Amino acid sequence: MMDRLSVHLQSLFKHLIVFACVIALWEGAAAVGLVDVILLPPPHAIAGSIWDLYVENRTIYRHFTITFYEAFAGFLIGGAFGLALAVGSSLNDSFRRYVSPYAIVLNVTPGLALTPIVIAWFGFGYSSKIALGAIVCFFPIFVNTLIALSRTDGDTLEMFQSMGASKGQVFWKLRVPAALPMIFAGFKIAITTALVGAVVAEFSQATAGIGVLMQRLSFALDMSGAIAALLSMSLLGLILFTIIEIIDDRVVFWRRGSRMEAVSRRRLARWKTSAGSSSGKPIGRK
Amino acid sequence: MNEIADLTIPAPKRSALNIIARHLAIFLALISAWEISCRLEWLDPLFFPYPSSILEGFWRLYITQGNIWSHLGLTMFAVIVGFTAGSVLGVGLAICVGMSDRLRRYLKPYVIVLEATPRIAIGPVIIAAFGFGWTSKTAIVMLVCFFAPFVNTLNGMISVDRDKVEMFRSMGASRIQTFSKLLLPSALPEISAGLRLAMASALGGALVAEFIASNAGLGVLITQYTGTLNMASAFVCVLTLSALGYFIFRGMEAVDRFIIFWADRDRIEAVGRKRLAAWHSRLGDRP
Amino acid sequence: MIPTMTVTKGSATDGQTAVISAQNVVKTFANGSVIAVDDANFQIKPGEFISLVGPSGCGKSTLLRMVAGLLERSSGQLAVHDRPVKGPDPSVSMMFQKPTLLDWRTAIENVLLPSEIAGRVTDSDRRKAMDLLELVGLKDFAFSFPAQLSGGMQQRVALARLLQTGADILLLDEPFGALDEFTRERLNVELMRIVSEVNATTLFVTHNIGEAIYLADRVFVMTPRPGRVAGIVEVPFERPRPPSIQQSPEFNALVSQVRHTFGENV
Amino acid sequence: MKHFLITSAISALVAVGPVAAQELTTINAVMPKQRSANYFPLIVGEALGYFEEEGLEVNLLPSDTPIPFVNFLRNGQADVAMLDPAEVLQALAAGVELNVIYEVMQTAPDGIAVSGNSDLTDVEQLRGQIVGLVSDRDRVTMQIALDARGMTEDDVTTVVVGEAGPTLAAAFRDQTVAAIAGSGPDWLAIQANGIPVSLITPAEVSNKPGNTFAVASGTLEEKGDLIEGYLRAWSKGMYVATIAPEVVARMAQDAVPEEWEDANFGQQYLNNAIRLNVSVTETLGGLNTGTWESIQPAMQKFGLITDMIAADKFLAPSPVEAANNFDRDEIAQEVQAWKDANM
Repeated sequence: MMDRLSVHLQSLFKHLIVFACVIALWEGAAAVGLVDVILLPPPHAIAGSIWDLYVENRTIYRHFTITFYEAFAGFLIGGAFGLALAVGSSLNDSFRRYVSPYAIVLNVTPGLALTPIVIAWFGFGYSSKIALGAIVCFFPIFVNTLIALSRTDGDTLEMFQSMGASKGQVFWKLRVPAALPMIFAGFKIAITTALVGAVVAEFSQATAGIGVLMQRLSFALDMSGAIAALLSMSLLGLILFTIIEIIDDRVVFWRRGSRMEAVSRRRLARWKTSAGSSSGKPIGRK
Repeated sequence: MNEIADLTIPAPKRSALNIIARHLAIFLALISAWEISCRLEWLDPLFFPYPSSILEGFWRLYITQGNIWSHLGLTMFAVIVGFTAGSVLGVGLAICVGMSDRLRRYLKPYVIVLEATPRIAIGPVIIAAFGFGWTSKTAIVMLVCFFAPFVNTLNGMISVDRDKVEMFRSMGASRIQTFSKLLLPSALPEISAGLRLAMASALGGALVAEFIASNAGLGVLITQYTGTLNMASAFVCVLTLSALGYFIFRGMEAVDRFIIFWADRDRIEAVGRKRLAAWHSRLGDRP
Repeated sequence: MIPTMTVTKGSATDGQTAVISAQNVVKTFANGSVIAVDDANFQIKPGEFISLVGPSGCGKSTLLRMVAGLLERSSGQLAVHDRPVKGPDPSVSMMFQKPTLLDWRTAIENVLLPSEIAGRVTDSDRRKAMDLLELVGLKDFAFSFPAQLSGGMQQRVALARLLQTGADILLLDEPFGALDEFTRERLNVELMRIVSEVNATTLFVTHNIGEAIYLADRVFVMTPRPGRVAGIVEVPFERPRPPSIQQSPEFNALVSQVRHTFGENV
Repeated sequence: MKHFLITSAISALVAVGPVAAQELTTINAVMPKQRSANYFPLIVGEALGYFEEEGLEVNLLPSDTPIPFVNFLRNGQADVAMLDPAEVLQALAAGVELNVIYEVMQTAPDGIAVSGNSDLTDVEQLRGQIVGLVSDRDRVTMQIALDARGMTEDDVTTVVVGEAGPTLAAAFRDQTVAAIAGSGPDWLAIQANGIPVSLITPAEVSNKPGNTFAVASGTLEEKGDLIEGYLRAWSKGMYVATIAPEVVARMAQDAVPEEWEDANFGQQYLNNAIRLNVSVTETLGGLNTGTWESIQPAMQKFGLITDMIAADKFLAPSPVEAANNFDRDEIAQEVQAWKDANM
């Protein structure tokens, strides 16, 4: 265990060195006047703005939660549609044949071009941001789920059929669990896309949110504040990404060794309590 | 990470003509529903022009006025150049990173952070750096198209079957041989999925660049038309983008099926026969 | 605790120089906490067929991978053709349990892979590859892709690829483990025929005692925790050996001797 | 398909790359929208070759980016920028040295607008209502107007309506918001579309400068004659609208067909643009020094600027005189000649 820790420390150390050099170079360039300070503010100015946003006048939190709420709700709704359509398409070929072209068209049509219409339909509030988030994040989930569901391993399928499993049993006991890893891969792409959708909607029409904050700051010529807002967007993206990663780790436990052991121990314990003392008896004894 | 294999469906029992007929039927039903709801004022004319007026718009923009062609050419020029540059960079970098574990472990956190950042927010900064016009538009498209190929290629190279890598080592294969004969071909499905993803976002990227700062392109036309409440023509531009995107997407799917022939049941026999013939022409001995 | 080498007739020490020799070879994993191979000592003569048999975890695959140069030994000397093993060696060629064929290449192109890796592919290489496919009975499938071949046929292509290198030391890591009994028996017969034709030294890893004895001149019996060569059993039968020999009393005696060697050390 | 792509790509390149007939210096001008009837002086100036006479070629840089135009002045990508008063004062407050050289839309100050058939006539009635903002930047306009009636932002609920044409038009038509704070150009298309819009900006605050042309300080010294030439050609274009609007309409149809797909919309749109663009002062583009100082207290109150900035520190009157010395009759003859040739 010790050496893994030291490896982490080492790589962290390397990252810090590179980071320090970049910061020093950037500060130097700004001080020397190589860089137009108003356009590309030096790191200490950005740090100052971050301090203002997060600690001093704490403006960021309201916008942060609003954009988080918009992106996550968009992801959930987009995800629900994506899953539903993918399940429908995997169960019935003609449904898939007539749905997939429209899904592709929706995916290739840039979300930005749809913004006016979405805002017209869903109004000025959060719902239009959620809607745009849902539209842009629908496709990755739909495609991944559809392919994952239809790529079930032939032999296992035959084994299920040999046991007389119904289409529903095959679906829930085999297709869905086997598809989970790829579905979550789709979720990971979709969550960041949903954030982009929400921010795009905020840029064109919103009263609050990180996108609006960034616009407001850059219009007040506070470029370091605008960059601080941009970094907050990345932070928000990271948080959303990690949420999905954590859920992924818990749901698809059979991918990681230590998770698998934990689950098997728990199931063993559950088996012992429920099955009384009969565990471990050889079958053939009777 | 994710694989967009093609969405085509196994050969249908019904004839192809029959399928097209059904597609058309559904399409016409949708359009007429739209037309009727417009006529009955269910849809707000400000936002939803009559399909018939969109049709007129197509005729006007493409034929009578013909002003859409130059804008379309410009946008597609930026999309294609940006897409090519972005994906070549993405795939190239992924190959270098994939070949050295140390580099991959080092770059991993930055990739995740950059991927989580909504890249369109970086658009204005690029405009400030590259200025107006053609370069910054292509730069934004390139930035948007970089990620999917990079991540997919990297995943494709990493998830190669360990035993095959060991078999190559046991034959004393050099790094380049292992790469060209094993890593690259087995990563191809992932790479082509990444390219398709990139193309879908390339159109969006070009539009963002044109909305933010450009004096020509479909994005500019769309802002001009929506600005003057001429939604019919705006829809013509948007639908042009969607149609182009759709056909390019389908085209890339076909190319994917052609290159990755070993995943396709009937393609595999054809290729086998071709190579048998080539073998005989070379060695000329009996089959 | 470590048994002395049971010196038996025909061991390498009588005259010919060993083609593979190991002294006190040890292999540990997870910085010493797991001993995969503990103090292996053996000498293998050119042309000998050695099989390594034992349950999983007895270090037989690890030992094989060390001879192939894929795994570094923790300590001890291991030499092939009197050269200490430092990495993959052109005169050593290895085959795995999974066929590890390249899906995008036809059978013949898979067989040609080693020649490609080693350098330019000549027409004679191509003729050799076609002959090898004929040798393993797959001439008519030379241009089929792996997806079109059964598991057994894929293993036979892998076998042909193994021989394409022209290496005189063949290492096979449970090559037929995943196959059914009938296909495995047929492939064993063919393997023996091919090995004697090519006159190669062979190390064959298996967990099937019958297969180990039937194929080998000497059987290394290995025990787990830690992985050790518990004993070496001589197989005196003449070659070629008909499959029916597996029902003979001498064969069963050898089987019990292997089990005995194995039982003694658990 | 391949053939089509190549030809359009090449033609696009040619159209974009300005073919320099003789030695014309390019002047980069950044403005909120692309070529439009709203900038008809530019269209007229190019049609009659006024910019060419000045040895100029205008490269219009349309930008709807959160990055303020001032930055493009600073990093040299733009020589001239169209800024509204708030942007000018904010830039000065942030330490950017600017010169305002021309008031291009004197009658398009920002203000509060309501739907034509709404019964609201005064900002006082907005108490407790929903007020829309065209964009976040118009919040100050609303604050100042409310303040003139002793109200603050908390007395109303504010919603950003967005600049996209349809959403703004629907807000007016359906009166989803009681009133909207924005500026002249925002209502242009809506009125032209037959949706009535009327202004209820309080008189005390409605008198303020409209959009301006500004340059980074120092530009006047380096490129003084270039800038004056640009303003002179622009003023000539503006003047033509006062004597021959129908000629301007014809020129606009050629230059911006997109806006004339519905003929009477195009005409109505141009009429509004002319009302917005033609200067009320005798000298075209004259700088109204008084209003530049009278609007600052309110802006200070709402945190847009910290302290007062003397008008003469940033106003530069000299280019306006140069812009106005051209022969009016000569223009009239040229317009007539163009008219005979093209209409």
